[in-house]
Amino acid sequence: ADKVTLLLDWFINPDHGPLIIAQQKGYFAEQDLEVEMQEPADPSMPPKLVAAGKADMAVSYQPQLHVQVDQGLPLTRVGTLVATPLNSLVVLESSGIESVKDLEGKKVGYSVGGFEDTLLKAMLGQQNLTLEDVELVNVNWSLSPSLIAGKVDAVIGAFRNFELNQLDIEGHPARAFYVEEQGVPAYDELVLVVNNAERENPKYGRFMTALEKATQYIVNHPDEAWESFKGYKKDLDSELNRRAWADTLSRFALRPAALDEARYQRVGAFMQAQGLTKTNPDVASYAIAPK
Amino acid sequence: MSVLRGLGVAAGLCAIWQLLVWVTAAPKFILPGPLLVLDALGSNSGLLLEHAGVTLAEILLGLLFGVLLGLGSALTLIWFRRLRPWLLPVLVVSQSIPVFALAPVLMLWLGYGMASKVAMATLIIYFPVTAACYDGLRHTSSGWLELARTLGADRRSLLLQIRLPAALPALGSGLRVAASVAPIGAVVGEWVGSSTGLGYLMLHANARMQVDLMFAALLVLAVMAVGLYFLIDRLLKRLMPWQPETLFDNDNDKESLA
Amino acid sequence: MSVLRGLGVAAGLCAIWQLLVWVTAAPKFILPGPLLVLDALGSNSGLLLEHAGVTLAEILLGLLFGVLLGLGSALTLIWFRRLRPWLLPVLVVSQSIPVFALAPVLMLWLGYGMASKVAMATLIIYFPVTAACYDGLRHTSSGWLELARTLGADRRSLLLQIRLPAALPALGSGLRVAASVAPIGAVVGEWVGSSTGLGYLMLHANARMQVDLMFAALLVLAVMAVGLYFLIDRLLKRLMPWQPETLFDNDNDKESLA
Amino acid sequence: MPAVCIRNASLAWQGRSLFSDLDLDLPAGQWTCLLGQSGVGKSSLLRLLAGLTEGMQARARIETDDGRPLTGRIAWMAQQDLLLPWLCVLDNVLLGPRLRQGRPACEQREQARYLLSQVGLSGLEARFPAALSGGQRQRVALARMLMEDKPLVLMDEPFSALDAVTRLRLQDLAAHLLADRTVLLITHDPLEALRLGHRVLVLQGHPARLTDPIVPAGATPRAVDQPQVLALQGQLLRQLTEAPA
Amino acid sequence: MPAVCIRNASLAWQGRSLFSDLDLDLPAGQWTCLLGQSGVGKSSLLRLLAGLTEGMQARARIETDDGRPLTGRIAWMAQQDLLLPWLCVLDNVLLGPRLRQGRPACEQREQARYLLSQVGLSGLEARFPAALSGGQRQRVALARMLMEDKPLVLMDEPFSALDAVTRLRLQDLAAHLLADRTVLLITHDPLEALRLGHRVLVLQGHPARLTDPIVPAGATPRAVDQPQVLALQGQLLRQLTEAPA
Ligand SMILES: Nc1ncnc2c1ncn2[C@@H]1O[C@H](COP(=O)(O)OP(=O)(O)OP(=O)(O)O)[C@@H](O)[C@H]1O
Ligand SMILES: Nc1ncnc2c1ncn2[C@@H]1O[C@H](COP(=O)(O)OP(=O)(O)OP(=O)(O)O)[C@@H](O)[C@H]1O
Ligand SMILES: [Mg+2]
Ligand SMILES: [Mg+2]
Repeated sequence: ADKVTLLLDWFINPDHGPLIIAQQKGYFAEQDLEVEMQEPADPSMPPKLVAAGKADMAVSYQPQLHVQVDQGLPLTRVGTLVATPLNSLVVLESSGIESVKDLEGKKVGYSVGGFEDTLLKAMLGQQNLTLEDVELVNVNWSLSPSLIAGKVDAVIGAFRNFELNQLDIEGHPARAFYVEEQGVPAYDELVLVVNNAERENPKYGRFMTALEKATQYIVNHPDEAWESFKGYKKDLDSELNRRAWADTLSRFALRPAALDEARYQRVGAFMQAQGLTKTNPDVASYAIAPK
Repeated sequence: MSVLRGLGVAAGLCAIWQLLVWVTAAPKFILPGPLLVLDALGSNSGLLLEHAGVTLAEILLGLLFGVLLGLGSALTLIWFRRLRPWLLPVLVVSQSIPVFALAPVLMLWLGYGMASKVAMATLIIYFPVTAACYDGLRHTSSGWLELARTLGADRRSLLLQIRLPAALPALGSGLRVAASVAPIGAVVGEWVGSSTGLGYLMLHANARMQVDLMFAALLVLAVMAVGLYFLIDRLLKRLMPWQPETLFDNDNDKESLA
Repeated sequence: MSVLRGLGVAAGLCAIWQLLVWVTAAPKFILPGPLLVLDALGSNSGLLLEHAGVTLAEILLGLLFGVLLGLGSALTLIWFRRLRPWLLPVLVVSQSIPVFALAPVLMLWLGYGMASKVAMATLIIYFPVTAACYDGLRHTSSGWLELARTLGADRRSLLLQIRLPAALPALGSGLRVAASVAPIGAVVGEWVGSSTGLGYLMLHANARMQVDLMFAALLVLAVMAVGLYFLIDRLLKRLMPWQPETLFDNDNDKESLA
Repeated sequence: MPAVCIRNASLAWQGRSLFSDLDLDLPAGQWTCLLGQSGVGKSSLLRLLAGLTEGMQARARIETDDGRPLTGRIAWMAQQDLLLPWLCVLDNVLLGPRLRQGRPACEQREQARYLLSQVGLSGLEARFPAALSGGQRQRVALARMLMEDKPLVLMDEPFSALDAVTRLRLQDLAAHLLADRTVLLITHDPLEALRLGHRVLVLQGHPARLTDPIVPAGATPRAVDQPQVLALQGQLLRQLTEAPA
Repeated sequence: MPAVCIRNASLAWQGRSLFSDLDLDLPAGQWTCLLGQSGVGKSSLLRLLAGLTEGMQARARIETDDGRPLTGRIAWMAQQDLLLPWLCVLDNVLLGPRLRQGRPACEQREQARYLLSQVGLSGLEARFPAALSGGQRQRVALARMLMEDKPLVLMDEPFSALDAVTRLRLQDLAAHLLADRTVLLITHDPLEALRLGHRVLVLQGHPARLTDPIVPAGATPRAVDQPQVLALQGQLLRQLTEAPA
């Protein structure tokens, strides 16, 4: 069997559903793959390790991929896990913030992903506001708590399938503003990247086949899939995960291998316009649809 | 310290904790009360124990290597005087780099396994131990050294029988500080990358807002650290019979002059 | 230490660094070479300076409070012997909690401003300082204390003129360790929540894969820490004229016996 | 100057008793010299008087003829010099004033300088103790004790590290400066005891007892070649050798 | 046993010269006693001989009649007792063997016990130095030096903290055990010097010079009431007082 060491972007959560199901249901094994998953706590690490050849594959984010490629990391996207943005701007329902415009003069917390201030800038730009009109605070791992505790009025970088549910469970229902509705081009939240040198390796094609099968299973049998998912590891069975699972179902890429070059080009152009990257290279140089 | 007094102190701390919760009216996702945490401790005991084992192993190994390395460096500094003006600044500089900023580099070299966490713990206790050992070894009364020299002591016995015992109190201080910072190293290592250990568990619980579980892990960590500290204190007391006073020795405490 | 030697050491370190890069063939997004980092340093000097100022302020304030608190606690322990068996375990326990596990809680209490970072730095150096002070103050030769008592010394002058000077070497060790861990506290504080400071900058640069900038920030931090360390070393030397040997004093070094 | 009586003194270190039921009188304004074998308990007795009983099991009734307690009225010179390494010689001599009032007054500094010159250490005021010879250290400790103007003076082998000439000079100095004080002086030198003491006692045996005092006639300091002193020296040496080793 | 000649010795502490161009002969197998004012440089001279010149500016030509260097052939007893607080009395006496070979041999332990009993410390073998009196500490240091079986012996006021009786006994002991050694002994007690020394010298003045040796007749240890000794004592005291303070 071909070994694949896969670094996730964060602890295992419903976003990783297809990967877990493929593992649980034996779809990877079917493809003669032996997949080993690692959970890091710092999402910026996995792509670096893959670029350095220390792991085969990493879960990363499309916007970050553009930055990484721009910085010279030899990475190639070979698949998509979550095909829409998850990132969103979240405010408490009780905050009285009805639109992005109301953010003027407010405090916005974010978890440094490298991209959040840009998202906010684009969103504010639609309302003819700039970053100067809000106060940005890095709150790192405390998005929900800082919001509940009233230390910030809004947070950017919250995942719509996760933080919204979390806040609701804590008794603080919240509202999300979706980035792709506020002037940011739609992108793939979670992508799978490999080292450039390995991009042609046929095992990644087989990997995507297994993933596709797993996604189909999830969509067809959401409840059985949940059962299977929560059985993967002891502490996965929680109220939060159950709710997040339901909200994530519709966001998994149905065709993980498929690549929409135009969409990547669009996001690349956006990144360049925002000054996050210097160039917008040819998509084929950093993204392929594996065979 | 008697077990009874230990329990008393623990109970007192819990009371203060509960009071803090009441006074600050901290919501439970920020600071859960002791009862909640004890509850989480009970219902997750298996999980906690499993992760605690890993962390403990990392801490102990880190302590071992850190102390050996620190002692070795201090000895090098003592023995090779010529090297001193060059090595010391290097040491200070190396210390001034926050170890966990280097964590990614360590991960890259040592992988996601235990090695990188042990390395983190080692690095983080390396400097305090080195500094304490070096300071202790350096300040040996010159009379003893001269005497030993006329008695025909070679370097080795000079070190083992004069410098080391004379430095023991200082080494003890260093070791105590080391014991109390080693857990930090291990936990930070786990934060940066791992899938086991109390640090992992804490981060994980924190991300899910299972703050009670996070504090339960913290509690286990604290208990481990305290245990380690007392163990080392005991050990030092054994090693220094001529100096009856260690940190928790109050029964035959010699000084009441102050 | 002469400026020349300092430069020599710096150059040597850069050479080792560069060598490390070559030997491990570490890609530049994990460990950039010194030239790249110096380049980033040059082109971002304004930015770095601005953030460095904030961090420096946090470190200095943290040091100040930490040392005051630590000294105060040590004195309390020395003076109120009855409290000792109860206070000491509390101290050890408090230390064994990784401060930065509490960082999120601190942020939520003290806000994302400077106060929470100062608190972090304070907390992180509190225990080493307390332990060193307490150990130092406790081991005053009993002969001196007795003499002072017959000379009619009150508590205050006993402390200021006998215990403190006698403890200075130990305090010095504690202070040096404190100076080298205080930056860790500030930076971790900034990681957990902030909008300025070198830690913030590092986090940002890391997320954007500007690893050269991250290392440049690291470099600035290291330089600051080294500067602080030497400053304290100088200060201690001033305070202890009867003990000519401080860490970097080699010219009139008294011992060559080992 | 008070007369001091110690009644029923008993003293033990870690359960090993040195003496019990010991009585000692220090007549007012007189010098009492105490001799005795090494390890018999002289220094311990001095500590008991000075109230430094930390670590020992001690019990005694200490009475003064003026009825006031001794606290704060004692100057103690220990067997070790106990110089503070971080203070220069002058400041070590001024330790008492420094401890009591922080900053020594001008005339105290003058007095310290004067005492230093008297003990033969002029010009060494600014040195640290580490740069002194053994006898020089002892002389600094002596000067420090002489700075204290206390009615009861306890000295533990104050001249043991000094050469014969310096020793004689400093004996004269001490006898002069402490002429009207109640003094208890421990020494191993019979001649010194007979030269300086109004009463000379020997502590000996196990449990230790005090011999009957030898009371040389005449004003102190006596000349050592007086026939009386030489005769008493013989008696004293006999007393000293009497006790079983 | 070697005879030792020091030629052209000069010595300074921090630029303050104590002596220069000093010559000293230590005849083989004889005891040389050195007296001199406190602070004149006796201990420093001893250190120079022992090769402990750290911190001082010292220069000297040291010659032995057997041509071999002195390194490793010296036993040194310092003015301070230098007991290690973490070793019990017995282990302190065994420090030499411990340092050289790690574990003292059985007969060395026996020897140490024997020496301790000779210096009157039987039963105190297991104590830590902190629980000893001043004289007891000095006796442990003496026993430690006597453990060393070295041809050249340097002693710096070895009996200064002892009572007259113990002092005489230990003088006899040392004279007996070190009868055939080349010994340099510093003392402040003229009688002690005349009792033990084959040659008695005084170091005095600034820069310090050595007087011509006094050479008492007869075997050591001499009885102190010999008329010759008493006569020489007068001469010695005159020499000691001659030097300006
Ligand atoms: N470590 C030192 N640094 C500077 N000066 C010193 C040091 N040790 C001794 N001296 C000085 O050198 C001189 C000689 O000292 P030394 O100890 O040799 O005297 P000594 O003859 O042994 O006196 P004593 O009889 O008091 O022991 C003294 O004036 C002393 O102040
Ligand atoms: N801190 C201590 N702990 C235990 N025993 C002690 C302590 N100090 C002294 N002793 C013991 O008490 C006895 C008397 O000691 P002390 O110092 O009073 O003797 P001393 O008569 O002054 O002798 P010296 O002439 O040698 O100074 C000694 O046998 C000694 O071993
Ligand atoms: Mg005594
Ligand atoms: Mg001397």
